[in-house]
Amino acid sequence: MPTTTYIDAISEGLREEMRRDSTVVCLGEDIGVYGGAFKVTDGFIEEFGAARVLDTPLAESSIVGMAIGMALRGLRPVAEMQFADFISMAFNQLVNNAGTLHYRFGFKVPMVVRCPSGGGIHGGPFHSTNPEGFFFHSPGLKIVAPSTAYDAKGLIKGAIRDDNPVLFMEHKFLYRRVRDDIPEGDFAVPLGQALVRRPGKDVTLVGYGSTTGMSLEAAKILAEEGIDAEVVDLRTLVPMDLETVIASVKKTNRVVITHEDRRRGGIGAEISAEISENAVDYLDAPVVRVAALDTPVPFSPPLEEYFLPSAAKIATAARRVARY
Amino acid sequence: MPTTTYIDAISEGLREEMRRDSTVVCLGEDIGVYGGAFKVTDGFIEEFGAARVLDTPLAESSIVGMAIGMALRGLRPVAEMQFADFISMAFNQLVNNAGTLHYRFGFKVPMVVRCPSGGGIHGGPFHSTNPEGFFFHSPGLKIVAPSTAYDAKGLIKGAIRDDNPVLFMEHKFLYRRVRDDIPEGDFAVPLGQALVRRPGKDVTLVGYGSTTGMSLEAAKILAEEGIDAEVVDLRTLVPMDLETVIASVKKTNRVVITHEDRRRGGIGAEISAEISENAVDYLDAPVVRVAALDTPVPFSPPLEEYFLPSAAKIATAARRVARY
Amino acid sequence: MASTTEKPPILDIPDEDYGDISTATMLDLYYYIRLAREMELRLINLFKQNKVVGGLYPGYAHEATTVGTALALGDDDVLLPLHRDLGAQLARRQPLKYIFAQYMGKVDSPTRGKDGNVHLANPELNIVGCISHIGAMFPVAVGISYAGRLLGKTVVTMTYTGDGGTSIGEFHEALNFAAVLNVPFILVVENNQFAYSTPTNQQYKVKRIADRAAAYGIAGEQVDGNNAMAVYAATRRAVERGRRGEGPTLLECMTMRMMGHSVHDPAGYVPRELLEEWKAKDPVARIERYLLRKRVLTPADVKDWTARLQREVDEAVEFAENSPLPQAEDAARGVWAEEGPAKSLH
Amino acid sequence: MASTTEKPPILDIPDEDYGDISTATMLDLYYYIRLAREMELRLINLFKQNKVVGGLYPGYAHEATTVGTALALGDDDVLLPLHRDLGAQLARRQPLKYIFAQYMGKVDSPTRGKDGNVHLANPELNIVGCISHIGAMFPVAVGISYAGRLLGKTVVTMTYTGDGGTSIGEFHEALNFAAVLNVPFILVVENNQFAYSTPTNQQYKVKRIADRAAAYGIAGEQVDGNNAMAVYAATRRAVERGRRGEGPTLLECMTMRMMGHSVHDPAGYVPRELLEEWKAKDPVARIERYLLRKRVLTPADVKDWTARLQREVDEAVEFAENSPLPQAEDAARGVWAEEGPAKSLH
Ligand SMILES: Cc1ncc(C[n+]2csc(CCOP(=O)(O)OP(=O)(O)O)c2C)c(N)n1
Ligand SMILES: Cc1ncc(C[n+]2csc(CCOP(=O)(O)OP(=O)(O)O)c2C)c(N)n1
Ligand SMILES: [Mg+2]
Ligand SMILES: [Mg+2]
Repeated sequence: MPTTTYIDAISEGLREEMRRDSTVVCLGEDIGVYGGAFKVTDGFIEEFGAARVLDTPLAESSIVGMAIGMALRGLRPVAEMQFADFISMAFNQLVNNAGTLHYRFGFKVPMVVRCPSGGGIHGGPFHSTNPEGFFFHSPGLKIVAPSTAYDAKGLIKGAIRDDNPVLFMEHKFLYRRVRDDIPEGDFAVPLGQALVRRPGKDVTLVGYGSTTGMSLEAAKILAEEGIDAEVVDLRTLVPMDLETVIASVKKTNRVVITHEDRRRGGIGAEISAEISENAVDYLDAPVVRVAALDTPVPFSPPLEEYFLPSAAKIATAARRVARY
Repeated sequence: MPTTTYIDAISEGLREEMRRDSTVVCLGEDIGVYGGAFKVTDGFIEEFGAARVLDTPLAESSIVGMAIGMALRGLRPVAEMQFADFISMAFNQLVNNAGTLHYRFGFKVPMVVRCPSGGGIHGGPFHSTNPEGFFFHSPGLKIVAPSTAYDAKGLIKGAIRDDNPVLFMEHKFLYRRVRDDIPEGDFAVPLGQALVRRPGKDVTLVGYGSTTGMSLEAAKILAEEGIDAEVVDLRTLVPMDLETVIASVKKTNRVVITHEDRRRGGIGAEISAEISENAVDYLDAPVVRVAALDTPVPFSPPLEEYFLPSAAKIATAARRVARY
Repeated sequence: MASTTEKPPILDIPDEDYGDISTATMLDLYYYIRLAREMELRLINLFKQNKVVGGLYPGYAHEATTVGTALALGDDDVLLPLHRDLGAQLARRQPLKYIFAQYMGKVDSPTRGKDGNVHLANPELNIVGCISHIGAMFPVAVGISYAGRLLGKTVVTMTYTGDGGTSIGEFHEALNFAAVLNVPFILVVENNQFAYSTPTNQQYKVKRIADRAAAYGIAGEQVDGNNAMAVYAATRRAVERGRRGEGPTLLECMTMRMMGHSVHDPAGYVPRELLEEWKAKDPVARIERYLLRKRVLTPADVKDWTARLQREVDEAVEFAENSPLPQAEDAARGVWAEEGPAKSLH
Repeated sequence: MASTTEKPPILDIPDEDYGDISTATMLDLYYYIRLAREMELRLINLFKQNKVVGGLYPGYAHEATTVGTALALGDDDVLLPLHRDLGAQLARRQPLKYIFAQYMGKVDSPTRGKDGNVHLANPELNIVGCISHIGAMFPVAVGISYAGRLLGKTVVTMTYTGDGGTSIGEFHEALNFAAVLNVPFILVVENNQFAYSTPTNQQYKVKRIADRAAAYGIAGEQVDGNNAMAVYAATRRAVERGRRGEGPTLLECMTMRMMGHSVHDPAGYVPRELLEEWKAKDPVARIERYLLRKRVLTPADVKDWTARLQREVDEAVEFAENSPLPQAEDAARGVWAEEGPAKSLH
């Protein structure tokens, strides 16, 4: 069994960056003495001290605001949202402040906001959301969403080294369920590159984060039925590697777009629109999306299951498209 | 010349609702004694008193939070954002509180948030935005965006009478540039109904708010070139009348989607995705979007003009599609 | 009142003047405090049996504060409890069975399984459930009180925050709005000395949170949050101020979180001595000793009550266990008021 | 210090002890205050000529506050001015020509036409421009100071708010963060008695905003904001406190908005008498009379200065008028740091 979990990969990447570069600094609620609600920064305060692993009062807008200030003055802050859901408190700071400072004044704002996100853990409406869709619509914010432990490590490093504000969507359901053997030594995954996780010729399944694993599972089911699915993992959502997506669609002529974030106005809509604008003549079937319902994330297990995408739902959509 | 401006239509609609129903109450910054930054509530405090036309301290999150409380306790509050841009301060209250109270607890939350929005007035990055794309992605919030004075009056009334939280996007550029002859007597435009503003057979131009007028202008230009454009005005963005849109696309087989909000992850992406999922076989050309750039709204006139959609840009897109 | 942390520990409720508190009220305090305690302990048990869905944030040892505050409200007043305030829900007569059903994600909870644990409302009882985002309910409470004024009714609203939650901007905004509008709004600070793992000296540098009332020109009071009589009396004063048109109150109740932030949290960061000091001040034992001393209760009563409470809890758990899980498709329904029921406070 | 509204109007800068303020500093105060005044008047003129793009929010009669505070900072300190603080920008040596170019949307402004009016930064001068959303810069300023500490440097940061802006949650959050972290952060409240049309009694019920400092356990001071000497002295005290490691200061400068909120606003809601009372306290006339009285200036100097200032303003306006508008396509560039320049504070 591979040795490094997705969550440990984030910890390792973060720790290595803090060792490598003394301007990398963490801040957030309960990240110091406690090591974070999910223990991503466990042991950090002992190694790096309380000034670089800063336990803040409870106020996300000011955590992000402080991070902006730190970034302006020569640091590379990594702010933790205890749950991704609470980033809504910092919406204004991110959208209007962090995202515009370079365009308006030429400042670089090298900061990362870590967002433990996603459902499947019965966290209810406010501990389960995927807020990337909101920020995707906003200029000046990069967004990454790893689906593997390797990418979790490589992308946290890539995000920290980037000179722009980056939202790092780490999926709670994957934390301890996804593992990789991670090579020794320093590596960073560059932002903005999608990856074909499984080549195939009949239908493209494009997603990110939690739906990449679901798509690979769906591809297995589909293979047994004679449908050869290509799985594209976006990895970075802004800037998006549309070339890889569109190349795949031009090859398979059929596409299912997936994400765990809600459907209406989600990132899937943009991908679909880009395909329709740039590859409509290659399409042999409707462009179909599999995403969460347009409701709050319900709490009770049967409701949440109905709400969320799944391998089975992706397979169903792929069948519809493949047999169209 | 028609007599009632878009902005006066909003005032009239609001005033009539306050007369009709004593539970309708306005609140916001400088709406009372001053009558609002744009004078929409001019004279209201004299007619309805300071308790029903409430000048609040400067804090949008609490203005919206208060409105939620008022709505829960039997009023129909209409909160004014001084500029739509400042709704970012109330993002959490709207997305997580107002939008979920019915789903979770069965409460009705009859409230309206008025958002003077849009560019073209050289307001710069923070007095020119169209924030509807952010809220479009969120469950439980209705959104309306009138393009005519008639609709401005009818939709503010429809919004006030609705039992859900409604964001009312009133476009500042249209305030005094758009006029209608408005019939006497009470009327409300029901939420959720799009309108074909101009029938045509060659290409559908679908938009809302400021791009409806641009599309009608583009249609005129196109008509001279022998292209017969159908103009669909969405009027309500959530819930969206996709039937009307798709019926039009099935007729014309070509579509240009327009909005003044930014392109990436905007409402146009969702419309495009719905068309691709439900009418792909009817498409004879790529689905094209005309929207603002994915940047902050720049201040200087040549930059802002380049940033914004226009009748000319819509006509160019329509030609591309029509001649595909 | 003096901070309890400054004085030597008071192991019993002192014989101070709590104003005119009836025997019936004292018994209500006792009943709901004990019920809250029994319920919490059972919830923890159910959690260990994997019958609780999601997290569990015990309000254990906060019962004097949660019950003492909520009992001081009238029926037309509105309660907006936070994540450690199941005691307040009970005092407001939220049926115990609903609470267990809610924690198990069952269809017979007021949210029909759509929301979990403490996010519990009850429109009929004028209870509004919180969202998780701390601070969000403060201005909502102000709006409810203000609506009361426009509708010709004095509606006192009461909501809660922990010590940590006072750092959020809406603490300031809402207190300031309430002060300017002079509405009957009570913000109860349950100061249990930690925000998750963060001690108060890393949260604020002011001595008492209650002193922040001066920054708004409103009434502020600090009270021993483990003394149910004192909490009730202070809340009643606040309610009466509100009814007299004297505006909002910031009421700080000093207590101690005796368990982890959630059941998952072993809370190794809390000094042992602190826990021992506060164990001696347990609110359940204190009200019981007080009522025995005052002969409001006899030892025999206590025994009867214990049996009765056990029965109530057993019945409620049985109800919850027998309640079905919701239908999966129900997830897609209920976003819009048109779908019903479209309830209001009253 | 006492509120200026409580005392009979002080028509001149009193002969109090302002500490050790050098003649050079007094002349700097005078120069930048007058420059700010001349600039504002010219901007209003240009606005009437339709040469100003967008809105104009005069800082007229706020010059003693904006200049007096900003001049007390060192070069390594960081300034984050708000919408009435062009005086602070000037005192920080933001070139006048950039300000005019900015207001005209020209390419030779530091934002190259991308942002407008007061949203002006200058990384070389350690100036961060604000966003319009009031409150947003407060925690940013705290973060800059905190970064200084980690980098082994004391970086005092100073930002501003009006009286109205103190109602925003981040006022509370940032002061609390700064208090807990004990960073050298100065929040200047320009209390000009109105937030747009809203008078202070509809914004807050506390007597002085400076008293809110007590709610954070930090230093607070109220000062006559039209007395440049007093403002400068108080700010220097705050800066020194910060450098000594004594944390943040809330500094309230009492002044009066003598024009409308913006040039569009006739401000009929402001009582006439209030304007007359404050007209007598005009900050420019007061510093001038003070320096004449102290023989730091002679009447002949004043005349020379007037000519010099006119020349400076004329040259800056000429620069701005001659600067081209930006290239339309530039709108699409510059969102990402990769596109350059990617500057930092230092
Ligand atoms: C805005 C926001 N940020 C973070 C959280 C996560 N969180 C839940 S409870 C808690 C600690 C709260 O501490 P306190 O206010 O003292 O209440 P206590 O739990 O001690 O009763 C945190 C950080 C949250 N619910 N809301
Ligand atoms: C969050 C936010 N809400 C509303 C506004 C619109 N606005 C700009 S200035 C202003 C009044 C500010 O008053 P005050 O803080 O007293 O400053 P002054 O203008 O008097 O200097 C308002 C409401 C804003 N800029 N930001
Ligand atoms: Mg606490
Ligand atoms: Mg003011």
